[in-house]
Parts: sequence; structure tokens; C-alpha cells
Amino acid sequence: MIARISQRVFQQILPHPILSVALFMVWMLMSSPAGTGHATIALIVALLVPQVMRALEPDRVRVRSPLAIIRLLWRLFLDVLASNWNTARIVLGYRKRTRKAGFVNIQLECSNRYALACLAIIVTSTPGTTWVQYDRYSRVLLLHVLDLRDEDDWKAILHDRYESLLMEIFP
Amino acid sequence: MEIILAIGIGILTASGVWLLLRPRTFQVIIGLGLLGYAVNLFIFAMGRLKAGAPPLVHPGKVDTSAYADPVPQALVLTAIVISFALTALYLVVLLTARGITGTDHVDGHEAE
Amino acid sequence: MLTAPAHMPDLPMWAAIAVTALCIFGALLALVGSIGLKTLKTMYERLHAPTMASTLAMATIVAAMIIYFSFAEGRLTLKPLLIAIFLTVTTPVTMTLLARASIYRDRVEGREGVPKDDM
Amino acid sequence: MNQALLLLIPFATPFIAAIAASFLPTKARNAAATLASAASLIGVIALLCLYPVIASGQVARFAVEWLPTLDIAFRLRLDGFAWLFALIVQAIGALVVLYARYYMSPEDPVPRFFSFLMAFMGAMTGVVMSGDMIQLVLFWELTSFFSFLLIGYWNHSESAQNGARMALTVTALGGLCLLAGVVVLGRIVGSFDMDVVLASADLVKNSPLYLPALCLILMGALTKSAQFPFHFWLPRAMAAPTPVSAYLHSATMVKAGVFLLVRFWPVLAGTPEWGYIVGGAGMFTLLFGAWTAVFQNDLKGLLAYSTISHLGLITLLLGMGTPLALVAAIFHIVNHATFKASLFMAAGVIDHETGTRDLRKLSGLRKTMPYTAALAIVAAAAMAGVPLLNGFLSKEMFLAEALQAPEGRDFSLMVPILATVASALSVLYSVRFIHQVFFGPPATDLPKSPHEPPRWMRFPIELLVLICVVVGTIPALTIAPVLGFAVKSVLGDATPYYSLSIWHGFNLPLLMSFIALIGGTTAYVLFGKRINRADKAWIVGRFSGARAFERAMRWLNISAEWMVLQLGSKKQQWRIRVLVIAAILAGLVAAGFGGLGMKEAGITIQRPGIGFTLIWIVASVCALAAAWQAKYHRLAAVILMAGCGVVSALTFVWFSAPDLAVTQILVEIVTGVLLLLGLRWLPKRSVAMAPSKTDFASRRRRAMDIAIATLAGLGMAVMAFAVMTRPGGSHLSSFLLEESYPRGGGRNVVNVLLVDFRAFDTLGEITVLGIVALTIWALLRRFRPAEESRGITEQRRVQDRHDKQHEQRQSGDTLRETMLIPSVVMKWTFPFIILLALHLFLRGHDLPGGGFAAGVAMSVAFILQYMAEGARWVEERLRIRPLYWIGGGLLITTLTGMASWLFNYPFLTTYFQYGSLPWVEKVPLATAVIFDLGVALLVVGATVLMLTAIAHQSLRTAREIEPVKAPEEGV
Amino acid sequence: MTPSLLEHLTILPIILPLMAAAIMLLLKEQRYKTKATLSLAVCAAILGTALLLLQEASVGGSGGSDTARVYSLGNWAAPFGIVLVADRLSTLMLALIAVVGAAGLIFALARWDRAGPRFHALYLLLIMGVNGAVLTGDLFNLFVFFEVMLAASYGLLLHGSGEKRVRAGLGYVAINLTASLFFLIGVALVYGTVGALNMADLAARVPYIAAEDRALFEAGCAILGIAFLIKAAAWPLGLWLPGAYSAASAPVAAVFTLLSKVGVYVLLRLSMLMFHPDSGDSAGLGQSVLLVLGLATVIFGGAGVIAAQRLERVIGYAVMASSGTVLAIVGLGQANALGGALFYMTASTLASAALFLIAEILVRGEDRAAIGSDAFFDDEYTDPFEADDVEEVGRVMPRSLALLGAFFALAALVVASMPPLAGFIGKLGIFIGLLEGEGASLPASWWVIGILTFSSFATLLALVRFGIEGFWKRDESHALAVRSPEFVAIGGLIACCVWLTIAGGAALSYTEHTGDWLTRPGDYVAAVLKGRL
Amino acid sequence: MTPAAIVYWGTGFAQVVLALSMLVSAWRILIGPRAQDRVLGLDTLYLNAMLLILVHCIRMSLTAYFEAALILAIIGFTSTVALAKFLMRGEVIE
Ligand code: NA
Ligand code: NA
Repeated sequence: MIARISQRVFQQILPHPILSVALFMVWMLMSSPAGTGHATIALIVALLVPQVMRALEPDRVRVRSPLAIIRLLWRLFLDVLASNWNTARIVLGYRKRTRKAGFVNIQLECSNRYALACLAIIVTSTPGTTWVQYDRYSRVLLLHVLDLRDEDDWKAILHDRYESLLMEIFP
Repeated sequence: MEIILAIGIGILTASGVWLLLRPRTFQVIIGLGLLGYAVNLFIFAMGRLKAGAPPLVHPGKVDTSAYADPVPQALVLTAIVISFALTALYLVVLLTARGITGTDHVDGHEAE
Repeated sequence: MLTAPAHMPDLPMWAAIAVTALCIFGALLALVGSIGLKTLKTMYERLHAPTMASTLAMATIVAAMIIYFSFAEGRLTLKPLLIAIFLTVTTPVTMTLLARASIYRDRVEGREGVPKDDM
Repeated sequence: MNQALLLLIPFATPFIAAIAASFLPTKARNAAATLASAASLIGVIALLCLYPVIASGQVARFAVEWLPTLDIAFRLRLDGFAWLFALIVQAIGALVVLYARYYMSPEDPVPRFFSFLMAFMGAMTGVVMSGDMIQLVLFWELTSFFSFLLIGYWNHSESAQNGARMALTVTALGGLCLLAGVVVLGRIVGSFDMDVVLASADLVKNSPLYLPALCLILMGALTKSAQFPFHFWLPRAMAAPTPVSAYLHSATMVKAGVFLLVRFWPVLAGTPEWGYIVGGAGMFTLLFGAWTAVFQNDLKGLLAYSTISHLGLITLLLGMGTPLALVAAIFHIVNHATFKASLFMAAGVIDHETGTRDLRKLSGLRKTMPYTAALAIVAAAAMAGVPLLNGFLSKEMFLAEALQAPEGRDFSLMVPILATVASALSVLYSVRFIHQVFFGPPATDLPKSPHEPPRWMRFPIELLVLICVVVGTIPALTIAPVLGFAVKSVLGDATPYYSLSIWHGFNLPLLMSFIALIGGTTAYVLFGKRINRADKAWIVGRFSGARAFERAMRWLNISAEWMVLQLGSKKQQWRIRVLVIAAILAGLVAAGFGGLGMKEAGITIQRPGIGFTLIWIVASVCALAAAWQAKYHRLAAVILMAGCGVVSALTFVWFSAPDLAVTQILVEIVTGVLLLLGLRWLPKRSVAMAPSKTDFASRRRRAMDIAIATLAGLGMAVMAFAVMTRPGGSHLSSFLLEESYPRGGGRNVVNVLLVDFRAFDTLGEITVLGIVALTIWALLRRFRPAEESRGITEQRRVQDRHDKQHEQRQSGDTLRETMLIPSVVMKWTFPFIILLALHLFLRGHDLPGGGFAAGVAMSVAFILQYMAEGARWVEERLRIRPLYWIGGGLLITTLTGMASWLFNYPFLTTYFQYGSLPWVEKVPLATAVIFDLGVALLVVGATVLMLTAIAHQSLRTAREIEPVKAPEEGV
Repeated sequence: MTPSLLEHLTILPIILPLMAAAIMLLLKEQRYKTKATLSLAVCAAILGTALLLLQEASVGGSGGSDTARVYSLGNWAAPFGIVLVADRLSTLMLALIAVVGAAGLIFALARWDRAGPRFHALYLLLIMGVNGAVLTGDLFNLFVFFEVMLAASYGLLLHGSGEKRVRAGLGYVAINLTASLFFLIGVALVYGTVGALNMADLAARVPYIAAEDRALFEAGCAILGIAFLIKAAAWPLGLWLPGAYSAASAPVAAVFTLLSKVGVYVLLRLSMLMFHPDSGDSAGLGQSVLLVLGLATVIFGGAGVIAAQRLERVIGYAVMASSGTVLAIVGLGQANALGGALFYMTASTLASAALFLIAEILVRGEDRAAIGSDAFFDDEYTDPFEADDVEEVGRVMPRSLALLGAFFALAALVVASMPPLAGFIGKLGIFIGLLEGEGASLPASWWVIGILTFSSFATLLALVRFGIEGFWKRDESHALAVRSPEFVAIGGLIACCVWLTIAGGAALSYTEHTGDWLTRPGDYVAAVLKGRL
Repeated sequence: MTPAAIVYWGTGFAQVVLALSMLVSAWRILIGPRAQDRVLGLDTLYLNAMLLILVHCIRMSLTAYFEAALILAIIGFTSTVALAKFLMRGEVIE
């Protein structure tokens, strides 16, 4: 009972704890060099601003497995490096003949909005792939790929490297 | 630097004036926009060009020659805001006129 | 002989070189992106090019900035990270939207080279 | 009684009566008439009371200060001449009032009539009694004005409208000239005081400004007294009710002109210019008027032209410039007033009783209206100059003077001959009048059956005719003394000897009189029938002054229209082109065609950087392309314009204006959204609509515009360059840089400028923003989109159709899917943008940022939500009341400013302290922050209001054409 | 700073309307009564303030000397902060604004304030802008207040909507935006060369501008001048005026008569301050241009008055001509005639405002179609012109036509500057002033007199024509419905004209004194800068 | 060469490169051919401008300009989103 009340109070005060943390950190970054004064303000901001989010009724964010997040970020970092390299080469005309660009339809498994959003961000942030269209009913993603060697390759990369991790993070 | 900015202001002005003299309201609004840039930069130029010297002073004795002239900057700020507001207004007026008169000619009717 | 203007604080040579290299690398990468924007043949191919600027180029320049100002101000300055965070989150939004819009337009106009099954 | 008061009575009473009459009920005929006659009688009595003063040769004066700095006062000045004139005005006025009481129909709203009449009387008295030239002009114009109202009294009648308008036009124009003339005269003399002016004859006549003054004053006098070629308004003015004609066109209005000539006679007369102009105009008018009068078939028309002719006679006398001629003129003024007033009244009676004024229809009225006939015949005889009547006496004097015309002049012989001819003509029309109306067989086809008018309607005529007879028979006992001091008051010591006896022996004038009488009568006998048949006057009939006037007016109209067309344009492009050309010219001329002092100032220049050059190539290309594309590719133009915006923001970064860069970028973003919101309502303009071939004119116009644009650009570039390359730094900026921190409490000088040094500018600037938002919002509430943009957009239609075609999908799914990912991000950026706004706000005073930037950033946060989820969704969840934000922002800023009053400081004085709140280290606590908060609130409100007002249009349901309601079923 | 609330008098005309407008935005739209009351109270307060200041200005400072009341905003002294300066001229303008503003407001209370949303707020903000423009002593702040005034005028011009207004608004906004850009360019150049924005500071510095900077400075002033000439509606820059003013709703058109006068005011103020005979090489800059353009404006206005087919346009052209008159006098540089010109300006502004109000009543029947373009959206804001509710008709006042006719006649006499009313005194003052001293030997004086006489005549012609049309040819069938506020408004303006005539001595002596004060810019500069430099 | 000089000249060079990059993206805005190409060009222009500002911060050794870049990073995408949505739906806010 008490636990439930305290949980509700907690929800009242901190409707989006992750957001609050993020806001706190962003504020501290923004106002660097930040001393205690700014920390106070950051705290107030972190407590007050999420209240506004109540009005916008976003879906609740539930994040599991922080480790997976770090793994995801690391993978993303590596892929971004690699694909930057590839794309630069393509742009500079190294692989003019052999390259073929095109669309790929990929059947996705996850349906969590946040997971999809993260996937979209990841895919699009990686030079060489762009998230074009997603069908909610069929869960098919239309992807554009700059260097389309093998469709299945891309499907596999997407599923194995990212989607599985994301499904771990956003159950 | 001065010559580049001066030429730039000139080209913005010329483009803006050309559009201002066109018969279509949308051309006029774009012209006003371009002229707005030109005029803002012109005001800004009146403070002379100084790189790396924003007027953010440090407490204590101020070496006024080490800072860009803040006055034109303040004037430009005001001008930006006002020209933004008036662009919005002209936009709405031109939309209304397009709806009521059935034409986008600046006279509110097609030229004879 | 190249001389530094008076306003620039001194920093270790390695840092200076790192900052310079990162900056130049980032800038060149951004340039490559823009060149891609110009040279690539279709709209969808061109979409990929500026991503280099918004990812790696941005990252190197942000890194350069962090290094530089950490030395210049004598303490760790992570503020430029904000740019990295926000740009990473927001750029994809525009790219996907733009891709979606152009595929819609291409389909409506019945252009070649786009999957046709949907709007 | 007090002399001043006595002077004031005849002047003021009519005005008081006029005002009083205007308050009477519409039908109060008797009350109004009583009021008016009482007023004029009081005036007469007051004047009579002043007789001893005047008779003793004194001048009665009364003055009140009015415009001391111009040396203009309200001065009443009554000398003999003025007294005589005022008496005529008031006395005949009284008679006309009595007459009008019976003349006007009971249905007429006569109080108005009497009100106008009294006002006119007052104005006329004002003219006569003016002791100040300006005041004279003032009342002069008032007489024009009230005569306009009187002539147009029957305002439903078109002839009344036209007659009134013509009379006003001509006489007011004369009045304007008179004003100018009087000002010049005053300049010569150095005073407007009539006494001073009248005593400065030599000064005036020797002045180089004499001729302009004379011409201008004569313009006034001659138009007013209907002298050729300005005579034409008078016949048209006959559209007035007859009492008005009887009053205005015998004794008052038209006499004002000759009054003026007499008044200024001592100062202006006697020069050859005077002689030629005044004499010439008089002579011509005399003959022309008489000749035309002969041919008039309308009773009042005849009298009108006769009046013109007699005024010509008086003018001619005045033009002669001799003292004796002046005596004759004054005498004839009086005589003409009496006989012409009575004739007009008689004509009115005839009109009233018979229903017509047509001489050809009227006949034999002596049978049915014997008494009136007798009176009219006597009066007409006086007009013809029959002996033993007053007209004879003055005409004798006129003929005598005509003989005295100074020798050596070319026309010396012509004058007496023409004078005799004119007299004969006068006899002719008088005889024609009498014979046509009263003799012959009684008319049978008159609209009404005539009989004698009521007793008191006749009385004024009787009295006037009596005066004609009495003056004509015993002038020495009646008019002589009055005429004596009237003449003396004008001529002073120069008063000549003259005799008013009826018999001067057989002399040349008498002979001429007889020739005229016999000649006139004979002519009538010989030509009477043919004259009756004539449509218009022989010879001169083809010339119509009125037509000339109307043609002149039409010409004036046409040329005015032409001028407006030539010197102006309805085309906005033309107008703006003129503005730009004007600005270019202004700059060029003022700068002395290129000499911008660049050589002298010396040029200190920074070497152009490659990067900077490159970004400006971007901006230039964008600008030129935007100019090229804005007509058919609006979206491209918007994008290209944004390119220019980016570069100008970069320029601000480059040259040390971080605040500007921040603001420019923010505004750029909002403007982009705004233009796109607008584009939705602007139907496409397709290239196909362009004319396939551009004609030469439009090519030339474009070439010209390119030239203008190039010049403008060049001008701006040169000026910018010239300023930038010379040393800068002002005392102003030095002060601000130095004092910003110690006295403004902020390190960011630009921000301190905005919220402290020049906070008042900011207050105005946000007010502009608020006003514009309000205006946009108001305007869009009645928004009516373009035909082509109504309903949902093409894209939405296609996508909705697609959604409907697929079974699983619902309408709107395409949108939902499209926004699925973006809306997540856009939603979650909301708190971070709020953070950014707060950040910008709080650091503003010391670092780049500030209330405005914070406000725009905040509004972008809202707009993003609108874009992500749609207006309805957002507004169901976030109740944004932009008007409150605007109002609140304005209130906060203003109240912050006013708070300084509590500490006895001027508006917007800021207070700051480097406070240390617990946990918060040194943070500047300035009231400027509160001010900035108001700014931010307003900016949020205004920006959101503007954007959402446009956005809301998509939500509004189009009004359907209402179906015709089925009639409800009966019970 | 003396601790007295009276010291803050100068700023009241600006912040009172601002505050009231802000409060109105917080009120619901339906609360007309509250808003009307508030507006009236503010107008009354402004009028009171203006009269107090006028009284002070006419009495003068200590020892009867002329002073300028200087109010340093933010307590920053003159060249560094923004100051408000209430001297004889600005106070005169202030009083004129207060009177015309109050009249327009009262007139609007009869119906116009409900013809569109937020009328009162916009109206008060317009008054604020105009007041600010005449009070400020700072060039850039002048720009800001011009913009406040113009922004509100855009809103008010479009108030009531309809095709006519929107079309007119399109041109009006574009022209004025262009003018504002010129204004900015001019201010920028002035700052770039002189380094000052305060008018007094500028005036003090003009004689000492370095020779090589002078050309640029003068180019800036010339461009600035063009901007003001556009606002003052000088030919050929002011062609926008008749169309815009005649399209506006009556109370708005009435206050608009002030706007062009503000343009004239600024030209007068700046040219007298900066280019007076002692101002070194720049003395008399642009005077001949002002003279020529002023006269051309009078001629063009006169022609327009004759050619115009609608009464509102006639008045518009008359307003142009009246601007031109004052401009010509400023350009002539005859200080003696300045007093007359100011007097004339005051009187003609009052009367043309009255005429705009009368004109609207006269054309009310015809204009219905123009006001209510058919609405497209069904959640339309309903305004009183579309609804045929009973209150609309109003009680027909007995003799309303006669009274209105009398008002029309009186106003027409003033606008045509015919005797006996105030317009005549003004023109007389001009004539006499022109011919004083050496003036009589200047051909320009005679040209001015001739052209002004022509314009009087033209105005008279046109107004007589429209008077006959409006009052004599009036169809008996549709009676004139005039509400009492409308009578009060028009009557008030006419009463002011009459008062100006009767008390012409005092009023003229005030304006002449003002003209004299303007020819001594040194005193102004001293008062503003208080010896600081 | 001092370290500071290296940074100064290096960043100067980077700026030139970035400006060149802007020029190239402006080319895309200019030639299109389609609206979405122009939008993409504009987005790239914004991006490059932001990088340019960051490099300028280093070059001038001033963080004062940082906020301009930060704003571009956080809300700069608004314009592009609006443009893209306009292309997709014909209106920005429904
Ligand atoms: Na990508
Ligand atoms: Na302060």
C-alpha cells in the first residue's frame, strides 16, 4: 500500500525519470562551467519541465538492460565509421562501376515505437542507408541503400546487429 | 572583407529591389525578405567589421577598441524582429487578397 | 612565417595538431558529403551524402572543440557534446521525412526507379 | 447708450436671430418672421441712434483683439458711407423679411430660410462695418457662403443647386483673390487696420506691389458685383426664392463689390490702371447687361441683367476716378437698391399670383392687379431714368460725368455716346417690362388667376416706391445730407461741390436723357415684337458666360483628371518604382554624385578571406536565383532565401555579433515555417500561365527595373564600403561598452542595450510584434481562401484515397505512418527546447541569448508539436492562449518599467545587484531580467499566434451552401 | 530627478494606451463595455496630459523662457539613452493627436468597434505609436515608434475586412515596408558617419562632421528624408494615401489623418534641428526639395480633389495637399510663415478627420456591400453589418441631416481654408509670414501663395459638389441614421475648429512662438544635452 | 610555428573547405531539379554552416558563438521538417 502510494507520488513528482536525468545533464552541460548554482537550477528544471510532458501524453519509456545500450552505441560507432569510409569512397568515385543503389523491403519484428525510432535513427545516421517508409500493419520497412550488393545481407545486418539489441532494450 | 560584404549587400539589394518591382505578391514578399537581409547587414556594417571581438565585456577597465560596436548590433536586433513581424503580416495580407480578389497581382486585379 | 593572433592561448603542440587535424578532416569529410550531394545521380542516393557531415564530420569537429577548449579554458569542456547528441537525434528525422516525401511524389508522378506498391 | 454697443447691435443682432431661428420648429413661420424683422428693425434703430455721431462727421469704432500677432483685430468701423450702406442693408432687410413672410409657402420650413437670411444680413453688415481688411474678407466670404445657402434654399431643385454652386464658385474665387490682394495691401501699408490703410494712398500707389494688389482686389470686387466677364452667375442665382433676389441682387450681395471699390477708392483709384480696368469692365458690363436684359423673357432674368447693367454703370462711374463720379456712384448705389428691390418684389408678386414669370405669357395685368401695376410702373420708370424719380437724378449725374471723361484718352468721345446708348437700352427693357406685363389684353392661359397680393406683402414695395418718388422729387430734403456725409467719409477734403436739384437747366446731360427715353421707347415700338420672338439676345446671345464657365469647369475637371493620371498611377509597381528611384536619386544628389570622400578618408581594409568570399558567393547566387525563381517556383525561392539567411547569420558570427547570429537563425526558422504555412493557401502559378511572348513594353519595363535594381544595389554597396573602410567607434559605443557592466549589470553589451540602455526600443519592438500578431489573427478570422486552395490539399486527397482503397488502412494512416518516427523525436525534443529557451533566457544579460531568442525558441517548441501531431491534438492537450501571453508580456514589461517610479526614477530605470542566493553563486539580479521575461512571453505568444492562426485555417470547416429550408408542416 | 509624479507626465501618453491595450488582451472579446470605458478613460487621460503639457509649454519654463521637458528613459542621460522631449512642437502634436484620437474613438463606439476583433487594443496602440513618434528625441526610437504606429495602422486599415480594404492594405503595407527599409538605411548611415542617434546630439555634431564624411552623412539624411516624405505623402511618393485612407473605416481614416502629419512633423523637426542656418556645410540641406515637392503635392492634391469621384478620396487628396502646404513652408525656410503653417496643419487635420467621419455617415447606405464580403467559413465572426438586428438602425435624430450638414459645411470651410474658420487663419498666417521682410521679393513666396489659393479653390469646388450630392440631392427614402456618439465625435472636432477660430489669437501666438522656437535649435540641444557633450 | 598558429591556420583552412562545401550544397539548391533536392541542399547548407560556426569558435578561441550552432543542432531541423511535410502533405500543420 505504502509502496504503491509512494510509487504514485514518485510518478507525480517524476513522471519521466529518464527525461529528468537527461534534462539535468543537458542543463549542466549547457551551462558549463556549472557550479552549485546551476546544479540547483538544473534540479528545478529537471523536476518541473517533465511535468509539461504530461500534456503531450507520450508513450511511457521503459528501458531495460543498460549494457545493451552501451553495446548498441559501440556497434553504431563502428558502423558509422565504416560506412562513412565506404560512402566517401563511393562519392569520390572509387566504385563507380560495381555499385548499385536501390530499395530493400525488410520485415521487422519489433513494434515498440521507441525501438523503431531508435532503429530509424541508427539506420539513417549510418551513411549508406536511409529509412524511407514503414508500414504499421505489415511491419515492412522500406530501406534505401546506397551500395546494394546483396539484399539479404542488409536484412541480416539490420536484424542481427540492431533489431535484436533494440528489442532487448525496449521490450 | 569589406569589399566582399559590400558586394554581397549590393547583390542582395539588387535582387530584392528587382523582386519588389515585380507584379506578383509572392515576388514582393521574397523581395522584402532579401531587402531585409541587405538592410540588416548594412546597419551591421555601420559598426565596421571586427572579427573575434563580440561585445561581451569583462568586469574592470574596458578597452573599447577591443570590442565590436554594440550599437548597430542592437539596432539590427530590433530591425530583425520588426521585419519578421511585418513579413508575417504582409504574407497574411497577400493570402487574404489572393482569396478575396482571385489574383496574386499586387494591384488586386490583373493588369489590363 | 605563420603567426598566431594575440587572442589565442597556447596549448600543447600535440593538442594543437590534433585539433587542427580533426578540424580539417571533418571539413574535408563534409566537403565529400556535399560533393556527393552534387554528383550522385538520384535523389535517394544523394540523401546519403550529407549524413557524413552530420555524423563523422560533426563528431571530429566536436572532438576538436572539446580538446581545444579544454586546454584553452583549463578544464574539461564537454559542452560541444550537446551538438553531437542533438544533431544525431534530429537529423535522421529530416532525412526520413524527406525520403518519404520524395518517394510519395515520385510515385504520384509515376517515375521510374521507385517501388510502386504503395503510396 | 454706449457707442460701442450701438455699433455692435446691427452687426450682432442678425447673427443672434439666425441662431435663434434655426432652433424654431419647422412650421413656425410667424415666429421666424417676427424674430427676423425684429432683429433687422433693432439694427435699423441702432443705426439711427448712431446718426448724430455719423452726421457730425465722426467715425464710430469698436475693436476687440483677435489675432494680435498678425495685427488683425475684430474692428467695427462706421463712417458715413458705411452707415448709409448698413442702413440700406438693414432696412431693406426688414422689408424683405416682411415680404418673405407672405411670399414663402406655409409648407416651407421657413425658420431655416430666415436663419440663412439673417446670417447673410449679419455677414453683409460685417462687410460694411469692417474696420480691418482681413475681417472684411472674412465677412465677404461669409456673404458668398450664406448666399450659396439662400440660392440653394430649395435644394431639391437642380437649377437651385447649380445656381448656388456657380454663385459660390465665382464669388468665392474672387474672395480668395481678394484675400491675397488684401494681404499684399497690408504688406505695403504695414497694417490691416482700415484707418491706416485709407490714410496711406501715396504709399500704396507708389509701391511696386500696387498692381498685383489692385488686380487681386479687383478680382474680388468684379466677381462679386457680377461684372463682365464674371456676370453669368447672377442670372443663374435667380433660382433663389424671389425675396432672396430682392435682397441679395439689389441691395446687398452684388453691392458688396461696388462697396469695396468705393471703400478702397481713396487708396487705389486715380491711376491709369484703375481707370482702364474698372472703367473698362464697367462700361462693357453696362452695355452688355442692358443689351442682354432687353432680350430676356423671364421677369427675373430681365431684372438680373438690368442689375448687371446698373452695377456696370456704378463701376464705370467709379472707374472714372473723379470725385464727382464717386458721388454719382454712391447715389446710384442707393437708388438702384430701392427701385430694384421693389421691382424684384413686384416680380415676385406677379410670379406668385400668376404662376409664371414669362413676359410673353403675361399680359394686361393692370386690370387684375392695378395697384401692383402702378407700383411696378413707377419703379420701372425709376430704373429707366424718368425724371422726378430717383433713378433720373443719379443717371443725370452719370451722363454728366460721362461727358467729363478726361480728355486725351482715346475713348473720350465714345464714353458719352455709349452712356446714352446704354440709357436708351435701359429705357427699352423697362418699357418692354411694363408693356408686356401690365398692358395689352388680359392673359387667358395663366397657371393661376391673378389678384392683388395681401396687404402686408405689398407694403414693402409701396415703401420703396415711395422712397423712389420722394428722393426723386425732393432730394435735397431727403437724401442730400446722408449722401453728403457718406461722400465726405470717403473723399474727406476732396469732396467736390455737387448739386442734387432736379433741374440743372437745359444741358447736354438732359438732352442725352431725353434721347435715351425717346430712343428706347421708339426702339420698343419698332422692334418689340421681334424682340419677343428672339430666343436669345441678338449678337451677344451666342456668348454665354455660364456656358463658358461650365466649359471652364469641365476643362478644370478633365485637366485635373489628366494630371492625376499623368502625375500619379494606380499601379503599385509604378508607385514603388518611384519610391526606389527617389531614394536612389536622393542618395546620389546628396552624396554629390559619387564623391563619397573615400579618397580623403583613407581606406583601411581587411584582406578578403577565402572562406568568407565563398559563403558570400553562396548568398549572392541564392539571392539572384531567388529573384529569378520567385514567380513560378515559390518553394525554391523560399529555400533560396533561407540560404541567404544562413549566410547573413554566418556573417554575424564572423564579425562578432553572436546575439545577432542566434536571433537571425531563430527568426529564419520561424519565417520558413510561416512562409510554408502561407504557401498552402497560395495556388500554384504555373509556367504555362506566362504569356508566350513578351511584348516590347514589358521587356522595356524589365530592362528598366534591372537598371533600377542594379543602381540600388550599387548604391548600397558603395555606401556600405565607404563607411566600413573608414575608422569607426563612436562616443556612444565607448560609453556603452564602459558602463554596461558597472552601471547596467551585464557583460553582454548588446543585451544590456536591449533591456536597459535602449529598453524603450525593445518595448516598442515587442509592441509591434504583438500588434502584428493581433492583426494577423483578426484578419484571418474572416479569411476566405483562394478558390483553388479550398478544401483539402491535393496530396491529402491522394493519400486519403489510397488509404481508403486498402482494406486494412484507415483514412489518415499514411500521415500517421509518415510521422510515426518523426513525431517521437519531435515530442521528446519539447522539454529540451524548453531547456534551451530557459538557457538562452537566463544567460542573456551576460552572454549571447536573451528574452527574444528564448521566446522564439520556445515558440518553435510549440510549433514542432503542432507539426508532429496536428493542431487539434495539441490544442486538446496544451491550452495555449497566445493573446494572454501577449497581453501578459506587455503588462510585465510596462509594469517593470513603471516600478522605477516607486523609487522616483524615470520609466524603465533598472535596478540590479550581484546577489548571492543560497546555493546559487553570484548571479546578477537585475530588474532587466523581469523586463526580458515580459519580452519572452510576448514573443512566444505572438509567434505562436501568428503561426497557429494560419495553421487553423486548415481546420476550419468550409461553409456549405445552405440548402433551402423546407417549409415547416402546417398544424 | 525631482521626486514628483508629475515628472513622469511625458511618458503617460505612451504607456497609458500600452497598458490599457495589454489589459484588453486579457479580457474576453465580448466585453465591449469594459473595453470602451477603458479606452475612453485612456483617451481622456491622454487628453488631460496633453493639455497639461501644452499649458506648460505655452507658459514656458522659469522666467517665461522656452523649455523642452526632457524625460530620460532608464535614467540614462541624453546622448546615451533614449529621451522623450516635450517641447512646444511635440506638445502641440500631442494635443492634436489626443483630440482626433478621442473623436475617432467616440465615433467608433457607435458601431465600428464591433466590426472586427480587438479594435480597441489596436486603436490604443496606434495612438501610442503616434504619441511616441512625436515625443521621442532619438532617431532609432523614432523608427520603432513609426513601426508601432504603422503596424497598428495596418491592423486598423484592415479592420472590417472586405475586398476594398484588403486591396488597399496590400499596397499600403508594401509601400510602408519599403519606406521603413529606407528609414533603416538612413538611420544606419547617420550612425555610421556621425556615431550618434540622439537628435540633439546629432544636431550638435552636424557642424563638425569631417568633410570627407559629410557626403555620406547627407546621403543618409536624404534617404531618411525620402522615407519621411513617403509617410508625409508628398508627391510623387504619397500616391498611396487617398486609396488607403478612403478604404479605411471612418474612425480609422480619421486617426490616419494624423499619420501623414507625423511624417511632416518629423521632417520639420529634423530639418530645423540639423540643417538650420548655423549648421555649417549642411545648412539648408534638402530645403529646395521640400519646397518643390511640397508645392507639387499641393498641386497634385488639388487636382486630385477635383478629379476624385468619392468624398473619402477627396478628403484623402485634401490631406495630401495639407501635408504639401506645410512641407513647402518648411522648405521655404521662412520662419515667419512657420507659425501659420503649424496652425493650418492643426486646423486642417481636425477638420479632415471630421470630414472622414461625416463622409462615412453619408455613404453608409451605399457601402454595405463593400463591408460585408460574403464569408467563406461558417464559424465566422459575426459583425453588426451582417446581422440585421434592430439596434442597427438607431434612432433617427431629428434634424440630424441639418446638423450634419452644418458640420460638413464648417469642416469644409476649414479644409478649404476659407473664412471664417481656423483653416483660414492658418493660411493667412502663412501668407502674411511669407510676405514679411524679404519674403515679398522672393518669387517662391508668390508661387506658394498662388498655389495655396488654387488648392483652397479646388477643395472648395469639390467639397461643394459633394456637399450638394450628399445633402441636397439626398434621396428622401433612406433616412440618415446617426447615433449620438457619432454626433458627439464630429461635433467635438468641429467645436475644436471653432474654438481655434475664436481663440485664434492665443492659438496662433502659440504656433508662431513654436515656429520661433524651432528656429533656435540651440536651445533644444541645450535642454536635451544639458551641457553634456 | 607555435601551436596556436597551427590551430589558427588549420581552422582557417577548414573554414575554407566548409565554405566550399556550402557552395556545393548551394549548387544543389540552385539546380534542384526537384523540390526535395533543394530541401536536401538547404539541410546540408545548414549543417555545413553549423560546422563552420564551430570551427570559427576554435579559430577565434571564443565560445560566444556556440549557442548559434547549438540552436541549429536542436531546432534547425524544424525548417526541413516543415519543408518535407509540405511536400508530403501540401501543408505543414494539419
Ligand atoms: Na543514412
Ligand atoms: Na540602469
